[in-house]
Amino acid sequence: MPQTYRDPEENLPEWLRALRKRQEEEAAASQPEPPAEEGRTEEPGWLSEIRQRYRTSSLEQDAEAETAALEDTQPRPPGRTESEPIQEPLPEPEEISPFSDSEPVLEEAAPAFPTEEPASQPAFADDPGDETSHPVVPAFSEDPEALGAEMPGWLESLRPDEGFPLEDERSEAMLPESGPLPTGPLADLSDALPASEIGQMGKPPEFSTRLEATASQRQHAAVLKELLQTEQQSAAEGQPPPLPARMLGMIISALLFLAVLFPLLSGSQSADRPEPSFFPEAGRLFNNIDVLPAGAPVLLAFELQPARYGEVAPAAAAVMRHLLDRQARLVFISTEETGPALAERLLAEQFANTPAISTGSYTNLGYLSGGVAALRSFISDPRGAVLGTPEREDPWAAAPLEGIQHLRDFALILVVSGDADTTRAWVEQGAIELPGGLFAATSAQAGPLLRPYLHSDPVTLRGLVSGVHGAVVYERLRGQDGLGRQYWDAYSYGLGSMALLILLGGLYSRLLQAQAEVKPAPGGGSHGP
Amino acid sequence: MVLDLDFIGLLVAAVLTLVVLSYALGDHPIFRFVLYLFIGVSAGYAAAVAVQDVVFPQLVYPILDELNAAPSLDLAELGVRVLLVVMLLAKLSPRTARLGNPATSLLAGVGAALAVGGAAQGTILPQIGSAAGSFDMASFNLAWQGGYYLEAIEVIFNGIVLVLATVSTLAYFHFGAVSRGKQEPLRNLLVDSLAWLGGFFIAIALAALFSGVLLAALGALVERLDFLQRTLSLLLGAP
Amino acid sequence: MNWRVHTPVAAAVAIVSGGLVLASLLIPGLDEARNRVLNWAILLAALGLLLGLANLFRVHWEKLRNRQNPAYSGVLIAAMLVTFAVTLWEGSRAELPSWIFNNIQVPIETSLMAVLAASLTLAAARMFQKRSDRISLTFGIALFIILLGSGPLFGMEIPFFTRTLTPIVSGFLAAGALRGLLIGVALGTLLTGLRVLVGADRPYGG
Amino acid sequence: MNFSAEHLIGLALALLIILSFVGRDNPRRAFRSIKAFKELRRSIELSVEDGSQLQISLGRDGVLGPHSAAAFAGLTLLNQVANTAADSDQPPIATTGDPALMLMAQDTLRHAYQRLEIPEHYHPLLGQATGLTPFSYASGSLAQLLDGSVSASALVGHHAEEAALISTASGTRGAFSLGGSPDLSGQALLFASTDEPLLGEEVYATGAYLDAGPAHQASLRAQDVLRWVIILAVLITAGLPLLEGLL
Repeated sequence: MPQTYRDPEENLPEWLRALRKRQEEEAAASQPEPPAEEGRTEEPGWLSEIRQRYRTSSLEQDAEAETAALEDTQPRPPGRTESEPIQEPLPEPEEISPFSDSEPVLEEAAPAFPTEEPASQPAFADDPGDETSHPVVPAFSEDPEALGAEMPGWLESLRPDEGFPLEDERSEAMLPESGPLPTGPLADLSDALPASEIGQMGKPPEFSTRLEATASQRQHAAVLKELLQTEQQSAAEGQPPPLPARMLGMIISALLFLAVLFPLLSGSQSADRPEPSFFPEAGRLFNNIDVLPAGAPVLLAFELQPARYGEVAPAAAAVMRHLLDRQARLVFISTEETGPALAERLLAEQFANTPAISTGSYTNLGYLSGGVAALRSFISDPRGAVLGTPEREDPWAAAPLEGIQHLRDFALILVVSGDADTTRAWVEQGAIELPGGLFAATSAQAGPLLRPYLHSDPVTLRGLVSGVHGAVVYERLRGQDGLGRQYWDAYSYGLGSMALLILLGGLYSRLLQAQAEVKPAPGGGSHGP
Repeated sequence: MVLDLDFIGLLVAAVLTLVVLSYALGDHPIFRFVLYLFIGVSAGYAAAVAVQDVVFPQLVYPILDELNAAPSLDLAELGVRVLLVVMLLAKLSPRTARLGNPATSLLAGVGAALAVGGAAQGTILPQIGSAAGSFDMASFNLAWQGGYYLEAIEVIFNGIVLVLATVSTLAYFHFGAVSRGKQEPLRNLLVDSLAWLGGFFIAIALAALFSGVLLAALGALVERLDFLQRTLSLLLGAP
Repeated sequence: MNWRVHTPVAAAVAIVSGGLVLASLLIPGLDEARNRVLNWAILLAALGLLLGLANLFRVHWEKLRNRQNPAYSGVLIAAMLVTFAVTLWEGSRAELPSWIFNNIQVPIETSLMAVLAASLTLAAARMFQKRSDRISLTFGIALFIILLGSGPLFGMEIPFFTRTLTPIVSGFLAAGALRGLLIGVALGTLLTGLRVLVGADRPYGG
Repeated sequence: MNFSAEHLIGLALALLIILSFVGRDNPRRAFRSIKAFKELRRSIELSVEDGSQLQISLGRDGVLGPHSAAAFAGLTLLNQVANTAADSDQPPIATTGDPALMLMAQDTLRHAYQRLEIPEHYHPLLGQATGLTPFSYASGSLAQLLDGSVSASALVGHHAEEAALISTASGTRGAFSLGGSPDLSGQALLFASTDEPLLGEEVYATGAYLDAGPAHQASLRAQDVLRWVIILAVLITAGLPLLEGLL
């Protein structure tokens, strides 16, 4: 049986361990002395300084250290360092991108290592195998030379001479057991924690103390916590989170599950249902479908992933049932790999007995790979977009689709989606080609985000049904019961328990927090997900 | 006893559902096992669908057609596609990875262009345009002419709140400030005041969005527990 | 200087292809060229999934070889290869791939989403342990109001919340801020995208 | 005048170019404090010093999705982190659900190692696709967190509800977590479940706040200018019908 909790070192992938080993061997071979003391010839200056900083005590900062710690929440002004005057610029390169950051950065710091590179040979033409011999090839910095050599400005601003809280006499008191750690990564590190906080950190806190801390504690103790966290990680992982926190997680999960299960097991269907008149966006969708002529081609962009299937199915099924009752010709498309399969699943689960479905009188255009790019391509030219099927059939050859040249030739476009983004992508990319806008049946989470589009000018989203709630509204509009009704009571009990649990759980958390503020807490991790 | 594939599938789905839901009570090795199973299955499925729906029709079939002397694409287009694919495959090894940069740069360029176009055309301009409806002037005129002055003022008030929420939210994120040496940088009074107000509106908007995610997850939970309950009923032979 | 020296082809490809696609969105008549470029990108993205598959295989093969939670990595590799082979061979709509999809992938994924109901409830309850600032407090109060009005609680609707207060909070007060957030995110997108299009950002390697 | 997308993009481009040169040496220019970036810096530093591993989660999809720009912001973060921490005991690891983004993350890391003159220490598996779909990507990152091999997570990129699996597990393991996503639903849940959330458009400010270069800072300043242009446009668009109605 594999171990559940392991030491982070132990859990390092083998390739990373091998890398580390190689790194250590090389370091041992080339640097017999500790790097911070000797200063590696290959080590960039900024890294030496970081190492040096954590090994050097400074006695001169208390109040200033606090200020400086706050100061690093902002980037330094563009193109300069606060600590250093602008230095002599390096010679202007012959050709420079207008967006190259070479000027300011080069002004700030001279390269720590030489950047002798071929002046004109394109990297693409270089022998790839030779790439290790080229010292500076930035990934996407604006000026590779400068970035390669300089210490990031924000890091520079934290150097000892600029007031970053360094190790001082408080550090020993803060560290576990008031003594230097004999081994491990914390062996010679320190931190800056105000004396007022020391009492709370007097003994080694548990790994999960972080979440029990107040904002103030967190602000001041962030560094020490990070250090302790790593140091004690393996030990803490072997221990369960504190009982109160574990209990909270378990109680919330158990109560929520029970609240949802109760109406399902009892078969209750008595919960109040929402009044459709309060949801005009659902009414607009209903009205537009209700006037469709028989055989009208309707495009369903089935942008669904399995995670959202269960929740979106009631709303999608309610609208699709209406479409099938109006004898619309359904055409499915999806930019999600799983969209076509989920469309088939919904058809099989809910509409297997409907004549149009059982006889296969619908078209599944399949999956459009390429995200927004593919969508853009499809919207501007549906027929030209790549729509391969394994059988290499031309889906557009079927009689009902013969007349479709443009997207606007569809009588109605419905986006069935689990999130607002895919619906937004359709709305945004189709803003020009679809002046009439489109409709959507989505997850509850997309609802708030799509509302602004319902009122945009020109109107890009004309109607919307979202979540189980939307399904119930639509079913009421149609006077039919469906999945929405089936789930509604459980949903209602789940909603009630969620509101209650958040309120009571929040109060309980505050109580725990208040206790932790009064006396040092042994831990405060959470339990469960 | 003959077990048909559908029935086994139902059992498998029910067991997997139970294992994953049990994670809510705490992590355990069986959950991890299911997690890795899921990663494997979903990766295999996604890659196969992509190959089947895109790579075959866009690349493999045209090459086969070309080899069979029945070209379905012009040679230059096919050549570019093959070249791009070879470049991308060069990314498999660190030694040849740089050869593939043009292929990834094409993706980056196209992605950036679509993002820029979508943001400007699809979001910023329509959302500015939608501000025109902030004040429901039709309702205002109706109320005013009918002597419902309080309602008319309410319409105006609503519009002001709507516009203020948008403006203050935008102002909240204003990044520029004046450096004050060791102290925190300061924004100007107008921006700071608007930003203070914007904080409230942002919190409310985030709460609305968070509730949406909560309700979506609740919907999924209801569906799963309903599925488990129905499966159990089926197994127990209940009607 | 350097981008020209080191990444002339890559940067040029990004700028030209991106510029063309962007221009085609704004200027009519470039549709054909745009669709051609988009199709190349689509092909590359699809092929990328195979590279992703190779990456996953390699990570877990290493783990398997080094007996680092080998059972987990073993099941991942086996599931991945079997699903890939079966789906590719039979087609995604065939019986066996559909069975795997409908009875393994969908239940697990939907259940993970369902688990979020508990974990997000817990996260919301515990948020005040992390932060108790003005925005968090407003968030908590607004969330509670919205939940009370999102439907009937334990079967009973509270009309004051469902019809009055919650629509004001989630529909009216949030609407303006959502518009602001959407515009703000779009602004960030616009500028970040432009940085790539002019070659100032080169996330495609140098 | 009718303000169209061409005008908006042209204005943004012009501002980006002009502000790359104008006013960047003004010592009084700064950006407001954002606590999340401060904590992120600490985490980066500590990963250098204490051997803890920083996981940069770049998101569920990216390059061809509507949120490619956020993925690029995540890559900027990765670049800056790698500049600092590539040489540490446990170098930063990048995870994503988008293979194309994985390739870019690998490129970013590879070049960081080259810059630091330790190209032999680079390994392609430092950039991983932990899954090829959103939830499987989150599951892969979750598994890494549960295994205890990661001590801090920065989620910068397109994340939606699946990110809660990562952020809540981070809380469980006591790992520091920071989150920013262009997906507003994702943002809301990261707000509730991470230690340090990045709100709204702050995710795009990553480069400027981590000193990735003047173009990043110029673009943030351009964003500010455009912000007020848009505010003005909103006020005019909303106010005109009101004035017409009242007059």
